[in-house]
Amino acid sequence: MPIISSAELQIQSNNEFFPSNTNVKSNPFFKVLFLFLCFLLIDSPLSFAAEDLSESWFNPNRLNMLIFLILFFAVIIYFIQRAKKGKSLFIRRIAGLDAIEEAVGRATEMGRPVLFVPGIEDVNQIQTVAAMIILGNVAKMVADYDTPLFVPICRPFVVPVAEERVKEGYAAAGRPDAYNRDNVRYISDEQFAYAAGVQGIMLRDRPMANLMFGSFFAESLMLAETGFLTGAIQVAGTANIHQLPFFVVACDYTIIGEELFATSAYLSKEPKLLGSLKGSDLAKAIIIGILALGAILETLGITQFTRWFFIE
Amino acid sequence: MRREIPIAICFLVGISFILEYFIPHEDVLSIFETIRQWAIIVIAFAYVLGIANLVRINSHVIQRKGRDWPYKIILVVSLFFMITVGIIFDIFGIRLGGIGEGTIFGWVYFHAQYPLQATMFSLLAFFIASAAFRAFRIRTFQASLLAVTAILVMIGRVPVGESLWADFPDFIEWIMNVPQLAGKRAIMIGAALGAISTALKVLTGLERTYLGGE
Amino acid sequence: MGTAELIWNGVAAFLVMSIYSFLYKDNPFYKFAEHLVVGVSAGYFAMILYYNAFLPKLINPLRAGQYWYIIPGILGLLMWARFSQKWQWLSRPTLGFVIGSGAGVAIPLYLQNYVIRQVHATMLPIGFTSWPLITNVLIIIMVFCALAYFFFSKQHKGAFGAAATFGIWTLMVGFGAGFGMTVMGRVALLAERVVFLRDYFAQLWGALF
Amino acid sequence: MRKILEKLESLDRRIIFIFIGLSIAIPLLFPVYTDFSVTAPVEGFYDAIEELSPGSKVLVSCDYDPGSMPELFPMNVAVFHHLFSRGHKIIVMQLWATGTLLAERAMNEVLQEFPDKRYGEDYVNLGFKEGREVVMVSMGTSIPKTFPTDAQGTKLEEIPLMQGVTNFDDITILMNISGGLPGTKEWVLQVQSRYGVKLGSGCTAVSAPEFYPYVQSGQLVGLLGGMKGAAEYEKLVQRPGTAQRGMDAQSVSHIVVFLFILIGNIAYFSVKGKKKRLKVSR
Repeated sequence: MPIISSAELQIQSNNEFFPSNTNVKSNPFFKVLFLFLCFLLIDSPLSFAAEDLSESWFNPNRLNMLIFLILFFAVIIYFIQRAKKGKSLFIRRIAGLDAIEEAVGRATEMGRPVLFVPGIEDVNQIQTVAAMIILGNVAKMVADYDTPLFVPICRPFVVPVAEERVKEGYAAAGRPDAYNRDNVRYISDEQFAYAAGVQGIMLRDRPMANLMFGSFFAESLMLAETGFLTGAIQVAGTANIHQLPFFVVACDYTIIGEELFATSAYLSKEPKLLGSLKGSDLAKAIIIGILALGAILETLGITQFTRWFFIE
Repeated sequence: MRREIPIAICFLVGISFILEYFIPHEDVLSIFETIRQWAIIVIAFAYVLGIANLVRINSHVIQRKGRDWPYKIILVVSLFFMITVGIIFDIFGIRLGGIGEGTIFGWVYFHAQYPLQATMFSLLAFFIASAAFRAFRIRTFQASLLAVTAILVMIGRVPVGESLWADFPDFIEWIMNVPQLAGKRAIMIGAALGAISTALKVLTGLERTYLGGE
Repeated sequence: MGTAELIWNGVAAFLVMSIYSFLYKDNPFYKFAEHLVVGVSAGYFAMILYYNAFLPKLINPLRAGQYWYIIPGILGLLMWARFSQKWQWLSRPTLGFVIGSGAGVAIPLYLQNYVIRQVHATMLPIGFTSWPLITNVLIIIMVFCALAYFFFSKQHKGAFGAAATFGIWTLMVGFGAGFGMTVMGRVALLAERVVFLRDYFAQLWGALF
Repeated sequence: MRKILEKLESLDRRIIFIFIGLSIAIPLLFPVYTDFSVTAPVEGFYDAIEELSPGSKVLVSCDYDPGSMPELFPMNVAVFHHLFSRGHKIIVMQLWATGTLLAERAMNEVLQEFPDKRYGEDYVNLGFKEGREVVMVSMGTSIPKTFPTDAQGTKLEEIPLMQGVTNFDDITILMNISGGLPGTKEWVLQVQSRYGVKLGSGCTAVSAPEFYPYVQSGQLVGLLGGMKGAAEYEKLVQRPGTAQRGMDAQSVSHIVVFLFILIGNIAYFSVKGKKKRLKVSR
């Protein structure tokens, strides 16, 4: 069953700000970039003098950060508003979504459980929040079939959030009765005790689909290898760069870095939130522009531009 | 109201932490230090939920005599044993109570928990080998890039690599400092933008799924 | 070494072997060790939080008359509303507080360290006259292409697709390097365990004969 | 022949496990000591300590646990040894509760070689402080306020070594032995970037790649990555320890892993055409 319904409608091939057929003047991408670059060619006012700031109310050395932060926020909010107004935004389909669907589909087909591991960090870590958003949708997919969805948890604070998400997912699929509270299990705060507990579930409950999303550390390979041993289809996603190699090696599909957040934006209840992906794309486009310009200016020995990006 | 107040709190706390980043005033810093401490306290309270969840689920299994129930008894007993010797003994002033070296808690830590933990961790030495054996096949171009770099770095890092080719360590440094660094930077930049926009949506209440249904 | 120490180390050695028995297959020894480590570590963390968070950060300040610490106390207690079906919505303000503080702290730091700082470090002088300059060109191209891979607004087709493909190659080389770098650390962990077992059996041998 | 190759292609992982176990156990029992060179980040770490004028106050934060001990403990010992041998003063602290015991153990090991070093004059242990980044930032304001007493409960003003130490300005260099979080990343973000203090790091091999950018950007003066880093450093300070001994086991086990990958590929190409289950990437 599809996990994306309304969001899918937004996907039409209308290009927003990329220069395929648009004229340069009316394109917001070029406008913003142009203004921004003009502004940055002024010499940076940041002095980084070692003065005592313990009595002042603004850190002047972080002026650049403030500007970048406001700009980025504005871009994100602008695109979300645009999406809300019903402007269609083109977002390519993220392959990771198909992988999740396929894994869950196979498990439900065979009547085997689904395992969702939301990482080992607390709910104040953004990756865990993203994992929780994905979890709700996985619950929705599983609800129609009488296969259990196991959610082992490492931090107590994640338990209530996960319980709510799973319950909600089941309710959204019209199967609130199928929700089993005992399947959202707190295991241990200790990394390897947690890994041992999850391995236990893999070995004895034999889930057919292992979905691992969130912030992982050394336990990543332990889980992925044990999952492989039990023959499960594994889809993993994390923004923790140091663990990506292990997921890439041992899982069937790996969602890398930003794709994790993109996947969660896709799966959010509000399809309009996909607008944030557009915002983040615009930011990346600007960053590429800045990098190119910065490298050229640096080569010519002009450093005032680069200095805008210096942080004490 | 049941949603608006939490979202308002989330927004206010979040925005003030962002502002704090720009304010170097020492009074502000000390206020925020206190608030950070609060988060630790709140998390400590939530731990009771975790213990309750653990005990509830495992005692269900024990009651129903479900699969592996004798092991669940071990789990629950060891949990309460640690709490008893660590906190209850200490409160009632019983000898060897409390935590630290020379207490029952300390012994169990050093002779059960630590070895168990370290051994679990060391399983990775085996897993990394079996994963390498299985995955590093020259199947596609991408897979080969992955495999070849992994093998080169692996061999170049150990003394034997250096005896094969004197410049091996320099070559490894180059891999780490050029392609590895570039790839990592791109992931970092992208992931940070994604994380910030997700965080912003959460703060502004645009993304509120974490609060659960009504 | 005393008998007590020998016995305690024996317990540790037994647990180590129990975990390794998993490498052959799942068995009662491993199950025992697994459940023991979960139980003991859950109790361990309860203690750590009690002694390092609850006592010094809540009880002691309250005793010292810093009554504003009642706020986190209340926020914490609200979490316990989760025990009741009817009142569990009361836990949401706490959730809002924790998530809000996490997000608020993360936003400027992520922007500073993962975006701006990385951008600054990548703005390198380029050229084709010396090896370091060529290396800089390579770094910049690789960062560009890997970033292109993360574009969601455009299908990976044509020239853009080629850039994204080169980007994924860069990522793969990076992942391979990360994997290769890690083997050593993992081997070190096993080496430490081997040394522990070796020392224990040497002691046991010495004590018995 | 084909049958053998097919078998090898999907070799039982337990056979790999046995070989890995042996390849590590045997060299540990019979070490040979093969030679190796020193990489730049390790050199940087070593030079940063060499360049200090004798008697400098160095803060060492031991933020690791028994889990990362195999890699980090040898570094910790070597760092203490190096600092003492150059006549520096050591201020030890921990942001990990589990680090206290390990730091003490490392200090005791080194003190056997420097019996004339006095507690309170040549070294001091501030102990563990809960609060992660909060502790780091608050040390920037005031170290005596953050750590009112040392690990044994002695007031800081009564300790000679701590006289005149108010914040990071009075620390010549900060050495962080980092097993994870909070660790080097947090020290860089919270302390190095805010207060500009010189920072060196010893970390696990896993996190080393993550910290390389910091070395490149100059935020870290040097980096010891994992057992290899520790071994190189041990070589520089001329004090062979556990890390150097472990290098043989490392060499042999790496070769074994390499051989298995080779066998896997040979077998794979010989019996090619069979349906593959695993896709490494898209």
